[in-house]
Amino acid sequence: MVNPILIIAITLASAFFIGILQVYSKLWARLFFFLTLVFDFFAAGANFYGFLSGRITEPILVKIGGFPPPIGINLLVGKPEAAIGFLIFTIALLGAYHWERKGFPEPQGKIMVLFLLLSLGAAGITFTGDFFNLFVFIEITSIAAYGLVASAKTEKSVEAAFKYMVVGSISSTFILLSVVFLYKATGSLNMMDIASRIRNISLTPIYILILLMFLAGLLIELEVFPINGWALDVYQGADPVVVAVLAGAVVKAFYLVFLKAGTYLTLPSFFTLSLIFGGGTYLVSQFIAWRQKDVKRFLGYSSVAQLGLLILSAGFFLNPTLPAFSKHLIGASIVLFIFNHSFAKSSLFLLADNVKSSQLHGWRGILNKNPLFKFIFSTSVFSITGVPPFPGFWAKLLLIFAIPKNCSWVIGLILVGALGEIVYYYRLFREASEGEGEKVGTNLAAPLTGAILLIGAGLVAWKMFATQMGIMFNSTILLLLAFSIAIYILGFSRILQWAGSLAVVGYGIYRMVPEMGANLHGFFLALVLVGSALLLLATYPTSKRTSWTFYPAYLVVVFSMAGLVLARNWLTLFVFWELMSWASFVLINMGSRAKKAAWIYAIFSAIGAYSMLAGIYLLPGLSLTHLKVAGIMVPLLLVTGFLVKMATAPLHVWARDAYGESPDEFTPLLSGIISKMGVFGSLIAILYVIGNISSGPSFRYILGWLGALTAFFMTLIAVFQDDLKRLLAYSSVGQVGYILIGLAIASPLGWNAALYHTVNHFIFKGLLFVAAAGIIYRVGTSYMPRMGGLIRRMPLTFLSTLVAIIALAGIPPISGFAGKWLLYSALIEKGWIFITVVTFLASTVAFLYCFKILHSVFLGQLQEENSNVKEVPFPLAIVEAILFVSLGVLGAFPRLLLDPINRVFAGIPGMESPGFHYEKTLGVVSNLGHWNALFLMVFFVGSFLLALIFFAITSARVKKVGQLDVGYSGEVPKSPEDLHFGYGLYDHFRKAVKWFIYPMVTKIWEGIYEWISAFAEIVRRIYTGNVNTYAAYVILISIIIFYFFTGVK
Amino acid sequence: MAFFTASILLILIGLYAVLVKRNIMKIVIGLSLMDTGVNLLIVSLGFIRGRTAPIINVKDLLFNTSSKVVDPLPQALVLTAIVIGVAVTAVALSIVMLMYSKKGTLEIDEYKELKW
Amino acid sequence: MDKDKYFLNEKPGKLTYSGVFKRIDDWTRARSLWVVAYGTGCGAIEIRPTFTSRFDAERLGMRMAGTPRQADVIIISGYLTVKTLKRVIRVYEQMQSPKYVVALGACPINGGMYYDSYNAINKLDLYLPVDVWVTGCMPRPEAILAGFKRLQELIDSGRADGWKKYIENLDWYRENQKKIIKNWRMPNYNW
Amino acid sequence: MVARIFYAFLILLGGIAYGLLLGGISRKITARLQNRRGPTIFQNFIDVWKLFRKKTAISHGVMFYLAPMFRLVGGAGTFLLVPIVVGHPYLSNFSFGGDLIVIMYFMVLGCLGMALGAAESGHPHSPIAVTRGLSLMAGYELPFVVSVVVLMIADKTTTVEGIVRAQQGGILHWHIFTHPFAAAAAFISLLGMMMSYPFQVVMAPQEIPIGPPTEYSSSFLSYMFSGRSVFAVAKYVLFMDLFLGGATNLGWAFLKTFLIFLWPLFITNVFPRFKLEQAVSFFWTWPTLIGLIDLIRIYIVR
Repeated sequence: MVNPILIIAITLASAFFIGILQVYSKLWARLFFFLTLVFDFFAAGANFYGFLSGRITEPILVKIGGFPPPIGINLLVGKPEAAIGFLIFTIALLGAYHWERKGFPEPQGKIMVLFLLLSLGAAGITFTGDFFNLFVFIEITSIAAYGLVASAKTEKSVEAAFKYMVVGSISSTFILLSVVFLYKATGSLNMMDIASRIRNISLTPIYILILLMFLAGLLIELEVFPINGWALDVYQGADPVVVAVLAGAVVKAFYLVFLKAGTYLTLPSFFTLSLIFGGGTYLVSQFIAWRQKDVKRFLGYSSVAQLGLLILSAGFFLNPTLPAFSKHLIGASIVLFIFNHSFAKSSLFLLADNVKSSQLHGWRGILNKNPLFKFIFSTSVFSITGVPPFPGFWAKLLLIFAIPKNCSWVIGLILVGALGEIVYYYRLFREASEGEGEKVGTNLAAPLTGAILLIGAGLVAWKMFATQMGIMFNSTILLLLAFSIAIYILGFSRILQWAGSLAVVGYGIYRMVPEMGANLHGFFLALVLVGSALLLLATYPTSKRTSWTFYPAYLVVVFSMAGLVLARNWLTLFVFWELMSWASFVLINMGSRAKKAAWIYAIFSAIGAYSMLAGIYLLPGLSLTHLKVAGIMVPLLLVTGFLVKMATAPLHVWARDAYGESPDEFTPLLSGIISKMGVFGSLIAILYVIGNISSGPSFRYILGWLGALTAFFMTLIAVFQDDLKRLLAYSSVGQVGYILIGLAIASPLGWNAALYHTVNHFIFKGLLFVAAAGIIYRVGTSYMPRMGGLIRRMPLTFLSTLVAIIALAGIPPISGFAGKWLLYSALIEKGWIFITVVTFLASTVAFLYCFKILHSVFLGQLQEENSNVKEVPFPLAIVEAILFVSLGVLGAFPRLLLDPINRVFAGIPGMESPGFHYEKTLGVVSNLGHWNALFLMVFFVGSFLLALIFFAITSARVKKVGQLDVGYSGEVPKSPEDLHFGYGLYDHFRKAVKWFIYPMVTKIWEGIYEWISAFAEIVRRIYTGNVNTYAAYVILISIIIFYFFTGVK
Repeated sequence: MAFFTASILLILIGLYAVLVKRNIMKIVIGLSLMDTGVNLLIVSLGFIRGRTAPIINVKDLLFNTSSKVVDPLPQALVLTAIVIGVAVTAVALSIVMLMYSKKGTLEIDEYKELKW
Repeated sequence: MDKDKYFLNEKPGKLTYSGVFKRIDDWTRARSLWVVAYGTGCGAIEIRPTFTSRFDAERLGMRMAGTPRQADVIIISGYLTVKTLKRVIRVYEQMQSPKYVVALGACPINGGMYYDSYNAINKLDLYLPVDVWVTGCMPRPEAILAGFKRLQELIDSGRADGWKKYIENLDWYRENQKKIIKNWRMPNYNW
Repeated sequence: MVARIFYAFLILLGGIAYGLLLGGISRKITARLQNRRGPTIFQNFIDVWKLFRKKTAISHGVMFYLAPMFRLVGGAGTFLLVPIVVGHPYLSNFSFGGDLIVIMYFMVLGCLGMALGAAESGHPHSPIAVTRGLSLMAGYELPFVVSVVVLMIADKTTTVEGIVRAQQGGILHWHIFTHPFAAAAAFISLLGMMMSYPFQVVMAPQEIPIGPPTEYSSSFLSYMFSGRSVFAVAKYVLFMDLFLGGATNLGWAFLKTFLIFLWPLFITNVFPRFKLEQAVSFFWTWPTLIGLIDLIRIYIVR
């Protein structure tokens, strides 16, 4: 234990001493400066460790001058104070170290003095147990801060310092006034003493006014909307190190005071105030940052928003009606938030210091040139935006689940704000990863420390809180996730990484075999692991294009999906869901033109995840069993989350570019398996939740319509795509629409159809995307009109694509038909006749793009520039072969898949009988019809071979002619380009359906985005930059607070 | 009460300057005025009519003088507050100097580079 | 243009004509003549009435073919020029055997009224194996139909073997063709 | 089973022959309507034989080579999946292989195969025609599906046998009388299926002379010809089963299919041609709306 007074005193003395020393030797002064900071760091750390390890149990009480508490000035350091103190000096040390590496700013000596004063002031604010002493420390901090902000001596920094000073003076005037009046009213200045005396005092309006004045002063310092203009200016104008310390450390000290004020000065309106100001600040700031072009100011908005969330949490934390467990959760959440924000935001500000321009366009592409920068940046951004397993995620999760159900609108507020946060942070991400940027400064040690601390804290939080929240993790999955990260080490050779990944997935399959197949979870587990293993095989790194982090991220996606389907608890499912979403975001972002797509993907993932989280929050229980819920809200929220991943209209707008532009190696997984997680989720949502609500049937009918409309419109739009992967993307989305219909029917037949189609869609769409990857790799473009005639060069790929297309079109005898047959049977049995018609039409329209793929890519004329392409790489060819053979086998023997599906459903009440049975001649027999797959296969293959043999024997000699030997009105074609019909293949059809393919949903989403950001733009204008106005806001808001909360009516 | 009113008035005058005046120096003066007003208020709070200054020597301690002097604590506080006020004013003025050296004007409207 | 890459550069092989079904084959060939018509100004005009209601060539089993691949007969109606001969040769060679040539009017025979033109082809016989000549300037549809009747008789009796002769004497024909067509910018063999 | 296959083979040959004969008849009738004599009604046999016995043929590649087989097998398969006489040991064909859903999808197989072969030929007309054909299919499929769904819901079965059985017991039980609007929709879409004239956009003689098989010649073409003929018969039989109460013996089958065959034939000879987008729009509006009348009726009555 170190006496806290020592920290303050030594720092103060040292500041004084440095002021003199620097005149003689700058170097010694700096050494002394760092010695002081290191001492502070260790001293504060020792105290904090003492509390953590339990060696210190009682709060440390420092009696200055030996006076016992009510009389003298005391420092009172409990666990929270020690923690914040440690945080302050950690950040200060990091900041100072950053300065040191960068080259200490001039004038060194004065800045060192001010810096020490700032840290000790913040520490004093934290430690003190006396109100007037608090005021003094606030002033020390403020004066040091004014000086430091101005010390950069740029126009912006002095301007910011001046504004800070004016508003800060008003704030300290408030605080001083209220402290003195408090003394007048209670006769004491000691916090604890006042706290005990206040209970005996009747709360007259005047008295409340005094307290409110204190709170108003604090709220100014805590940068609530709209009196935070000064803070934003400081963030924008000051030296980033100063900003990092201010935002990371000093504000946290003020926050602690805010908590203390809430605790000691029992203020009746504290809860309401913190809710209004915290929530308001949080919500507004998350949106007004949308169009901000200056990165530092933009980070400032984010800081302000985070603080708002903290203030909101404080309101709940100090609410006496809160149950103990929730209080515990919120406390933990606050700790995590503070930690998260301090380190992530400081890291970001220090990173910003390394970039020359603070404008958004100045950040363009810098992630691509600076791997370490990228790592730190991603970590910080992920942590702030709440991506698992970083502390920001746990903080948000804990907070949300601690908020009582009668305040559930607060959840909405938090989640909407979080969504706004996603939008602008990933816009920065997008900008920073787009194109080729320039090299940035390498002064990254301090932010790197922050990033590593964040990761560590995330893992610790995971360990500490996951079980408390009821989140259960399968230990094998965790092990496999660890392996996934470890694969990163092999990054010096992509081939090794590939092989290593295969080994890890293989090991995963080996370990997971007992779990597979037996029930719904096991069924999907088998799909995930076996399917991923196959698709992983096809990611064989053919070039250096593959990013170093590709395989780790890929494996994280795979195993988080495995964890997801194994989850027996909604929250576990959610955690893995988020992990999967964000890991796939990382993967999508690797596509060279996918930055915008990744941004949109991030936004929609967040929409889905947050809506799902809100749904889970509203559920009466967390386990995956039948849950009784009232009303339609919960299922709606839950299902929205899953529909986003399935890209069901109208939530599909992310899909086109995310599928189209993500790395070719990854798209098969995205379409083949990740979208199936939405299927899994919807299935369990329908099974456990929607099945139990009174409006369940109509809800499912609407879902069925959504699926049908998705299938129809996506198919229609797919017809007009000229980009191979985008076409497949729309097709994929449309196909998942069929699955949704099957799920929505919720009859045994429907679910059989859905699951059959799930597996089948994985096979053929995985195959198609793998083939597309190979083709794009060989041809160098995904633009179909520039291909053509590739059947001559890639026969195997053509064959497998052909089979996949036949399956996709649902034409017997290939397996795709099974899903169609089951689906239509289920639909007609259910009597959803209009949906049947739409679905049928959709699947007819699908033939159009099926032909387009085959024609534009493989048939027609082989183009000049493609005349030397080769067959796809060997591993891809193997995967293609495996997949297309399995399509054929399933086509002949659908029972191979139907039987396991029946076993899966056997355990579910009401689903025991599959709705069909087998007969020898009729094949699969439902209540309505029958379908003999084996017969059809034998019949087709047999008669085909018969016709072929007959033809080959009897017909004339057939001459294989050249490519341009076509009847062309007697002309000799000059080149393949003259003859190839690739572009505008369906322009005639477009005229017929132009009303249906107007991108209405996209326009609506764009409109929403534009409206919100335009509105935010207007709100942003209140920060006029004029200090008079800022001061006026302060006064105005204070008056409003005083008027509404003093109780004077 | 007169002290009270006067100090409140001083604070309000200062506030007026901060809110309305366009000249940076006048704003700083306004801040100083507010400071002074607050200090005056604090002193007036500790004042009890009919009592003397709380300067106590050993002799007085014997005669229960605590009932004869005004509340000493606000005076002690105000001392600190004055010091702080001076410091703030000093920093403010140096910032104003910096500002002037940058743009050569004291017009507050010229300092709106940071906004939105 | 890379001829070897994009065109089949292989001489057509000789075709034998025998078999059990020879009689039926000839009979059906005679009664199912699918025509691709090469026509210039005056010749093309006579083809239309031949095939429509008034003269109704379809009753003889004839119909127009849209592409040389499916045609049995090519009608050369009217004069040929150096420029168009090239196209006709290519169309003819792209037709599938057995195939027949019907020359219509005076021009293919001896140049007709364009006999002294600088670029009209006077004797079609030198370049393509003509099976039936129909004279006249222009021949009326009745004459055309008579010509086709004659062609049918020839086919039916197995004597219309211009297509065999063409392949057998391809080198000779090609030599003649190349004499006229100086810039032979075609594959060596049209498939 | 062997006997069954043997009879199926015979039936198939009969179907092809009947299809070719109907083709000849249609040429004859068209000619008579145009005041011509026209070819003999056996002209198509002659054509097929001639094409089949051509001495040479060219191929553009594997798909090109296989497509006629696809076409033939697609047509023949559809034909053999539709029962001609329900309950008859042989004339019910292989209807145990699948119900109406299977048939509707199997119908596409031949078209798709031929589309692929045509596309490989590398002739620009082929893909133009194929895309038109597929778009037209998207057009006529909608009214057809509407009416098929009406029948499936009304008879509570998806098998063709079931639908035929539901129409037994008198001429007024035929679906053409019990569900006249659905039948009307289906018969209009039959015009599209048979590519009769207002909807003749695939083999549009004016622009893309013979549509997809531009590069096909000789025996390939004869296969396609046969496949198309038997496919047409399959559709007639299917319509007979769906709307005209099926057949109790071959005689009725011939009569009813012949009647159905006449319907597109007469339409085709008196109409000019739509553009593709007009055809699709037409199918998606009028016949669909007509069919929807019955669909809504079924939905309410059920």
